[in-house]
Amino acid sequence: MSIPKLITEVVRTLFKKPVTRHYPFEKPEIAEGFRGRPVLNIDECVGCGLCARDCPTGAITMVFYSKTKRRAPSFDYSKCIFCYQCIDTCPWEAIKPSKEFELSTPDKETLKLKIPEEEVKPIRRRPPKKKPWFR
Amino acid sequence: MKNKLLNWSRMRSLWLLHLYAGSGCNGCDIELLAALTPRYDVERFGIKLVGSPRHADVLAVTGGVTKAMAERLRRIYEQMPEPKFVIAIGTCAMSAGIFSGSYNVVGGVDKVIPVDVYVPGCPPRPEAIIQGFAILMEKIRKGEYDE
Amino acid sequence: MSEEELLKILGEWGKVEQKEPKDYRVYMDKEKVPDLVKCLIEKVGDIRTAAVTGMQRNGKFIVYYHLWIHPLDVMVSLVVESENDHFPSITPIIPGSHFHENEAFDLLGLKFEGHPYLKKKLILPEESPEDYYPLRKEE
Amino acid sequence: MSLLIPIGPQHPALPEPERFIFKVDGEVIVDVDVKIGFCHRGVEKLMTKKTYVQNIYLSERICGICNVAHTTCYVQLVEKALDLEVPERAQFIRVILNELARIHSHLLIIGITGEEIGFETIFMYMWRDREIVMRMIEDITGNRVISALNTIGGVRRDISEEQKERIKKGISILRERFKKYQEVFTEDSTVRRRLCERGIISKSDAISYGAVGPVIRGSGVKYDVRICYPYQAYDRIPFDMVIYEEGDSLARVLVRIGELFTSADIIEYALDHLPKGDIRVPAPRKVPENDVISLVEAPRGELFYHLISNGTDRPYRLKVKTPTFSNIYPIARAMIGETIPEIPAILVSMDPCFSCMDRLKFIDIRKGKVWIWSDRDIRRHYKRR
Repeated sequence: MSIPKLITEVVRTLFKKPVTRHYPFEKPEIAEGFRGRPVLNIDECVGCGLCARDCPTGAITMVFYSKTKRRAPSFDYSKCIFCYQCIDTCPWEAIKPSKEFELSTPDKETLKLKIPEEEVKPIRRRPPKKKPWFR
Repeated sequence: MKNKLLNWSRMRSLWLLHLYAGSGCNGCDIELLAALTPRYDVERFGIKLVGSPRHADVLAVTGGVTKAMAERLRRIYEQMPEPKFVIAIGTCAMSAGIFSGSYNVVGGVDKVIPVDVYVPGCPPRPEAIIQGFAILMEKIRKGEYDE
Repeated sequence: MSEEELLKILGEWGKVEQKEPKDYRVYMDKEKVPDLVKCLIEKVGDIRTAAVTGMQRNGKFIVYYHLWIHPLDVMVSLVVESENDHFPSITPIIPGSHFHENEAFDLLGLKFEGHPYLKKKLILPEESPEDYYPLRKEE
Repeated sequence: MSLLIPIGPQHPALPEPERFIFKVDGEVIVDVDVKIGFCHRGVEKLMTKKTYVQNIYLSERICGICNVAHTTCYVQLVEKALDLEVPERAQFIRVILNELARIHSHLLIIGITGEEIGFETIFMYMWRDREIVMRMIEDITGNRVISALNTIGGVRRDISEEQKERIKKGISILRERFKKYQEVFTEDSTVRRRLCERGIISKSDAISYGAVGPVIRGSGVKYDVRICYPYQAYDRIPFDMVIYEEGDSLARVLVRIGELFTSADIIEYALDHLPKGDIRVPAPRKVPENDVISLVEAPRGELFYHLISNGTDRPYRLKVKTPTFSNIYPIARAMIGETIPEIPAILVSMDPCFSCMDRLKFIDIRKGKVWIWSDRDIRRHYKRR
């Protein structure tokens, strides 16, 4: 590049807004459909176990609740790769997307999410909301 | 008082050593690199990339640990001067993620060396990485570490 | 040279099957592979090795040499089957096959005869045992 | 007298490990020995243990930078084996995403090329502009790097009208920037001096050594999977192959810059001609016995998948051949006869992606963009001889 061009480039850059985003002090720009933490809505869940079957990393395991005599998925976010295959698979739409991405923690155990016994209700039988993509 | 001053100065100048620990795609690495380039610019917090473990305060590990790597990772960790911190970036570094179960993979970084902060995400956004550093800095400010 | 003429040449060496447009499989004897490749280079032109797939099936070893023939822009896969793990190498004819064959040797233990620098531990870590072939099926 | 110089496993150009052993005579390299495989993760074995649905996400993580090419190749392979017709709209969306990923990957590597030749400003500029592409990818897929958009039978998300407008706006900004970069790489004398006539690969060598992608096109061979073996919607989109005859490092960089423009054209054309309709069809979980290959033009070159299925829901054998695996040999040959300081620039002109190549990673104590002259390694090598 020639010198006059360089000088114009430098001068123009001086008056531009900085490109740096001051993240913790500024709100981050997150796209509408960002794939954050998948969240389970236990009231919708029927405990079929399809999500656990399709999860590529084994982040979802089915846990048996003896009080209500049913199974419910438990999420381990330390294994989750945020691929949303579980949301894609769930015919009852019980797993919901979220935009939550600030999950950093000093303790890995806090990322293991098991639904507590008292929140688990017996299964309400009803037809699935959508047809499965994989037969 | 002296401790407080020491912690404060330590917190404001974390020197970073970026390492691959074996298995993983390079997604986390390019996101960590993106955190260092103009848009996110972690140098605002005094975080700087260095080339040698002997100069580093923080070891940023991406990817799960493979069998061949475990010993080398431990050796690098031992070469770092005290106090030292480890930050595991990405799901692979936490639990080997999708590569767990492979014949060549040991598992997450915490199977080999102690980890201070975990950053989940596959790959984590640069913002999530910055938040991980913020947690680490908070930890140092409070003096919650061994000398 | 047209595609029909290429098929004619290939037909002399083994059974030809068309999978897709510009994608052919040739089922043939393993001993003839280097001769066929030499013949193709002479008659058609430069060849690039796209990949070498090795696999084990029903106790037999199968190797696919995927070759891309430059002047015709056609992908030809030579399929050879063998009871033992010895196969002819095409590296002396096409130098670019070096890594592809070496990878198959490292992971599956296929011995490519005539390969000038076949070496173990090209891909596997140096600490792994000598006769360890991760892609072999346990039977 | 010749001296052995081991470089790596922390290799000189990118922060990814590879080991080159150079035999030098004074300053000139006379022989190169490569030890690859520091990134071997055993993906091919792992693929046979997981189901076809799970393997989409595994193939995506073979390489983070070319993840779109990997999933496109994988789902295309399974669709071929299933004999499944994908909706038109899904094919166009795949093309758009593939080209966005190509822009992001090319910007990344051109930036690193700039850094390797000592032009750090261009590196920072490139990475600043890369954020625009990352933003667009995040907009349509939901993640900055790993897209997870492709699935067997179509794509998982649609492109809305607003997103279309945003992509078009971003592309027009980027096109202006591309022009500036083209100017830098064609006119700047420093760049020319470091890249011109370095690491020459002749046309016939490029074919017989097995080069792919920008490396083979930089040597004047007309081979681009998008044109030679059209996949998805590429046969309905007009565009030209970028070819340079010189075969040196600069030609390879200029091929990439030229492809930035064609990618921008392809995206605009595909957005204008985006057909209406479904984006996805249901797919069976089990794949009948079949034997198929699938080719995709990844940013780095031809990506090759070969599937042998046996009627179950898991592959029997899945072979992955990545572009860097093909390119490492021609580049190693091209270094012979060059001097030591040119090594990083030539290596980077190939766009090495070792994560792609070996599927296993490895590190050493020595990290960063320094290159290594370890006495211990030299001594060890002398002992062995």
